[in-house]
Amino acid sequence: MLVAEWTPSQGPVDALGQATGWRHWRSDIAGANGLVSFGWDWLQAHPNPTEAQKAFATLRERNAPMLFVGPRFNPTAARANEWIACRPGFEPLVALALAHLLLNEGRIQTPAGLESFAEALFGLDLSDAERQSHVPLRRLREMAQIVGTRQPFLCLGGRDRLQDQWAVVALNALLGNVGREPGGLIPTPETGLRPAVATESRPNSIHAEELPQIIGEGRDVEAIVLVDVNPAFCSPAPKRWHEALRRAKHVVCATSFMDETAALADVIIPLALPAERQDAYRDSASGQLIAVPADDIRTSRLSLTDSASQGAANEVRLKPEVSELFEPVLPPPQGVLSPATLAFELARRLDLPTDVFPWQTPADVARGLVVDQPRVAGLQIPATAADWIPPNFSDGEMHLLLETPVTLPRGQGGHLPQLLTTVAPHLREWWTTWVEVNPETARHLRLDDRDEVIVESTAGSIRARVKIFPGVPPDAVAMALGLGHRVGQFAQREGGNPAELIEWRQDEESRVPLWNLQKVNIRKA
Amino acid sequence: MYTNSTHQRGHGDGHPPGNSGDGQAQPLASPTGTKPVSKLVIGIAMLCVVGVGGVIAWAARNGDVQQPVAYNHKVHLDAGMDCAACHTGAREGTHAGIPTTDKCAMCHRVDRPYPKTPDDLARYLKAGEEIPWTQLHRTRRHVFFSHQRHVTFGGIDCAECHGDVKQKTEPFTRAVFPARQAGMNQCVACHRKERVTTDCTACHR
Amino acid sequence: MPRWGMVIDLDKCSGCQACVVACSAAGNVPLGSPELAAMGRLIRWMQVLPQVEGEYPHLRAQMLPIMCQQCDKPACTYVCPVAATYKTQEGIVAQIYWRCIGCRYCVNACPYTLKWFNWSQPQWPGATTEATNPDVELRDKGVTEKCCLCHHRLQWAKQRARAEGRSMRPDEYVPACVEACPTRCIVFGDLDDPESEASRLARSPRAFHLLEEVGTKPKVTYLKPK
Amino acid sequence: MMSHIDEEILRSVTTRPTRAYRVTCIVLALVLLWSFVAWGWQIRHGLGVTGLNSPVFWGLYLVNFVFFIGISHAGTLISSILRLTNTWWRRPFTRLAEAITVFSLPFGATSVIVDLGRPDRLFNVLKFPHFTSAILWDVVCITTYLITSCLYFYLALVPDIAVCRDRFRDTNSWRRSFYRALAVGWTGTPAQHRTLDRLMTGMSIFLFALVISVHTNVSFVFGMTTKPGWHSTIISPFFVLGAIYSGVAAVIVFAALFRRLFGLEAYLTQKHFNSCAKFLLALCCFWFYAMIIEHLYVFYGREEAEFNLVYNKFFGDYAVLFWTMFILCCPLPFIFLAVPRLRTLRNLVPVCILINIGMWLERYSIIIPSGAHPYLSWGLGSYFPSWVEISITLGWFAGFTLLLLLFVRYFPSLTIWEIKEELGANSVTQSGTDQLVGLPIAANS
Repeated sequence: MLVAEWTPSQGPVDALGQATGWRHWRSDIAGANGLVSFGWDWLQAHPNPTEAQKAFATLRERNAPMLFVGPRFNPTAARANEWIACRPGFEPLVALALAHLLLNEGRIQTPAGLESFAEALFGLDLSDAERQSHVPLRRLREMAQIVGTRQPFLCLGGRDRLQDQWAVVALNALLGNVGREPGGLIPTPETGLRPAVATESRPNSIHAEELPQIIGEGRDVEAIVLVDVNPAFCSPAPKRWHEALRRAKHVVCATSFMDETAALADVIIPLALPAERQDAYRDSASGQLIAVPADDIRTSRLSLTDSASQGAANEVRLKPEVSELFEPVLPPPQGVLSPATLAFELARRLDLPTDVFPWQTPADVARGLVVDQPRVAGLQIPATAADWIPPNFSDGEMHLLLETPVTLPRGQGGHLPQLLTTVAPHLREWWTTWVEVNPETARHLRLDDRDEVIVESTAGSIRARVKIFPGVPPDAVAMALGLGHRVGQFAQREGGNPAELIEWRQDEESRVPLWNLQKVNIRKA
Repeated sequence: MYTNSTHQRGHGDGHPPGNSGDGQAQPLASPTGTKPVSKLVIGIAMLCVVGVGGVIAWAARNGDVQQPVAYNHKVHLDAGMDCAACHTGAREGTHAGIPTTDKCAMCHRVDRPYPKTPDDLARYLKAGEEIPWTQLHRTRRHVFFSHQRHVTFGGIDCAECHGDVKQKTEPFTRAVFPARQAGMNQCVACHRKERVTTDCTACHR
Repeated sequence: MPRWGMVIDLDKCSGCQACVVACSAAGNVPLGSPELAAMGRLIRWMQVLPQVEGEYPHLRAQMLPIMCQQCDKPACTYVCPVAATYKTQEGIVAQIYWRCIGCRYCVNACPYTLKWFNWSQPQWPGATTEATNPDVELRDKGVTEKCCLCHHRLQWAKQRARAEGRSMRPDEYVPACVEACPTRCIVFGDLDDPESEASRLARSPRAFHLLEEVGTKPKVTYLKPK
Repeated sequence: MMSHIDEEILRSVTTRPTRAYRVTCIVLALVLLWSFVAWGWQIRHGLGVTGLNSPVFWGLYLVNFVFFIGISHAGTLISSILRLTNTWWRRPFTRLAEAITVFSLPFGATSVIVDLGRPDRLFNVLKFPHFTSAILWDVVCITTYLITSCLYFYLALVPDIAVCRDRFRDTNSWRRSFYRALAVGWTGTPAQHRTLDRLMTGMSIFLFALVISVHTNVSFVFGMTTKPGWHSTIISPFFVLGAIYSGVAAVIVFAALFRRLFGLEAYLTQKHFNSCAKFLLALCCFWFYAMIIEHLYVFYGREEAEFNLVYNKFFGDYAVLFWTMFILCCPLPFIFLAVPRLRTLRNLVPVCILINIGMWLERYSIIIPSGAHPYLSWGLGSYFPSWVEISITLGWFAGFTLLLLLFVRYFPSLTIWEIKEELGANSVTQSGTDQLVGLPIAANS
């Protein structure tokens, strides 16, 4: 039995889960009194953007300081009170150094269960950390000063390698944020599209990104149901998926427009806008629906016409042998069918085990939602968390920093022209794939704004337009994920898809795909 | 376009100026025969005639329509029916609306002698199809007209705009559908008279 | 008679652009295309203007949401030869697209350059027209257009109130951008009512207007970041 | 003696046109036709076919508008003001000057219509007039101006038409009745002359006021916005000055042209051109003065937006344009007009052409840079005219020239009756008018 989850940044195994045994948890940003993010562009990449913006506002009202540690001046950094620029991939080291300072300067006491970690932490050489992370010790002390004087001060981190996660979790643990309400890390009920974690009940759950491999290994998959995700476009080395989707018996794709995945599907079910996904409107605290997905005929029509213009019928394209199977569940021409119900229905008809489906079934809703009890007392942070090893990047001259624009979540939304003009709020860059280059680097490479360049990596090479932007470090370039579609009335543009630059690598511990360890070369086209 | 066409006819009558121009040109013609100029003038005159004729033809083009069912307002209203019974949106809605076939079917049964069901209607009732009425008038898309505002809020009687429907025995045609003649001037005149807003944004979107 | 205006708290704007999208949808703002964008002919009534200063790694940025400033003394209305743009009694600077002759005098007169001109026929391919807002006209080529503070929503609010036989409550009329803003950094209301939140915020010491020196008396007030 | 004057001046009318003349006319007509095609294309596809964008909302069309209205002023000025002050050297120029006025005005006016996004709604201006708009004032002014100057032009033409009528009396060509109709029975009786004089003087006064007001209004279209570079008080006098400057130059060019074409050396003498050139010199100096004032204020004002604009004109993207304009308008003409040795007819013509090019560029450098540099801008800020705009511009110039050429083919290019006056009372007027015009004329220049 497989449980496949699609969240580009999250894996079946996560540090806090291991430390606490929680299956699902969230960071209560709105409740915090201060916030420091280690490389996570949470204003844009938060699974629930609306909630994130609201939290931002409440923090501002409370004059709670927001710090951002990261290489790129992204919207989160731009709106933060302090932006601490650091070397790409070294954010966790900054977190550890900060923890070290906090303990050293006696701003916090070591809580129970963290002694061994604290011991190990003192082994960290600050001047060495300063040299590696490119963050001056002075800045670190200032941070410690801010962080140490406020309670609760929440720390956020990207879901990268497991040891990266451990660094941030440990810092949170030191600050007593684990299980703290409000303003800490809190267990949440198992809701719709929340990620599943390997647990007793689901021993061998996998990350969705592993599916192509598994299928490749000759394991035959009855059906793949993809709801409002576009792996054939928006995953590392997307080509892997094309093969996989060809091999699967049935591919059902519920999508808001005729995207790359839909192009390979047997059945296409038109959705409304991505913003109407169930989880986007779910309050992650209570798990209750804030708003029922709007059955907005106009918007769904808008997305439909897009698929229609791509030669696919509004309703479906079917293999003959499955047509009668799917006929009855097809949505009314202008109706919008809830993805969960739809998938569940399909599963029944294909008599697949229904818990194949990661999202909740109507039955789950009836049963009510189970919350695991926080196990803060027995919180375990291993000493190994303290010795952090720098990631090994792929070869190339420049780091590739991927931005996940809030308007194009998971590579969706590219079919709406209005969204395409609002991709980069801090750049006013429009429509076509661009690559942000530091002015210095541009001068050195003789590049000018809007020049056509070729960005190439070990995985592939794409075309893009130069955008000179002082917010990227001289040794890195930044690109936005979600542009460069090959299909779609509005989405289709010249300029490539940055995901094709990412070679398929996985952290063997957390099993998350490694998006941020890619290096690239750039040259004039 | 009916008003338009009359207007164009006005032009038609006014087309002799072309000839008079011709007349002016006469003295130019010398004993030795017509001079190029007079030829030119005649040519222009002819062009005018053709042009005006064309315009009139074009204006007349979207004249009257043949409705699929010869609906008789008089009979229904005399039977004591209320406008809003069929035009359900007239009071609460933006559009007054045209009744669907099943509305007709509420009284008209093909198998019953009374009320008498005319054949043209019967055909649609049997087939259970909607009657393909031809729309006589559509408010220009930059204008926002709400029946509710006028009928319910303004307490205006339908007849004010739609004429004496009680006497209509045949369906409306473009030519005689009164609302078609209404232009902004009428709107503003009435709004002024009734002292209701004449702010552009109230009606223009 | 209320005087509608809004206050934008730059401290709370997260630059998420929800207002931009909401505005585009509510106002049937032409979809645009990369070609038009490259020619500088993209129309967006509402924009979030980034202001980034400095050099790596010392940068400062501010997100400035801008739309028609709804001036009390609009520079654009005086110069229109056909009174296609004018100020309503409730202070909304409106544009009657059907009357506009496209001379672009008002667009030049606007010191904020926040009026837009349809250089060519706006394209609504396929059934995208069905996705448009029926309460707002689809503009033709050759006319000027602008943010009219979603005045159609005001009309509807009035009509609803009238239908229920009561007077309109000020909170019934909310422009799309204000409604969509998740951080609630845009506050909308009657500036003449001293109790309304908008007028209260407009009196705050952080308040300022764009190009105050031009003397257009905008009804859009900004609050400096703390 | 008088009759041979008629003959000489009427040569252009009586003799069959040369081949060159006919070819030129045809070419010009084709160019004009092509511009109509371009306009049609623009009407079909909207102003998108131009190079305009946000924030450069006004381009070539407005430049042409200002330019054509500008040169139209020379006519009225020379023929009305100089007629009022009874300046002797005006006489051979008046007819051409008025012709230029009458024929350039339509092109000026239509330039605005071409610029409209919705020419089909042009009449909204009359249906819903909004009196605070400078454009509306323009419409009023320019129509008045067009009508009056046409009338004025015609009045001055009547006696000469009579001459033509008499000349064609015994031919049976269509011209005979044509002239007869237009001559409205002018016989040249003293009574008629008195009436004509009274009318002309009256209209001259009126036109004098009108000239000033019209171009002031044209400047209002720009001055009444808050745009940096436009919103200044000097813009109006500067516009009027520039208009007259370019206009007089235009008159000289065409006068010299027709002098050459129809051998009018006897009537358009070096002396006339010389005096006219001196007048031009004065205008050139005034223009320079206004130019300095306009920019000096900005430099000392240090108002940010204004300053950026001027900086851009002087040293930025528009530097080449601006300095070319400046050189063509001031230093270069000044040298050729001020130094008596260089003030020959051979030099005068190219100089005047250059002045007109310069003045056109001046309009360009007033309109486009300001458009590209508003207070706040999120647009491109750059502009290059498209083929449509260029074709229409060329077409308008071609049309203007064509009308002039056709005119002189059917009507005397000089005001015969005034020439006669001059020859009649030359010695008397000269010394008298010198003070009036205030331009000392070397008796033997």
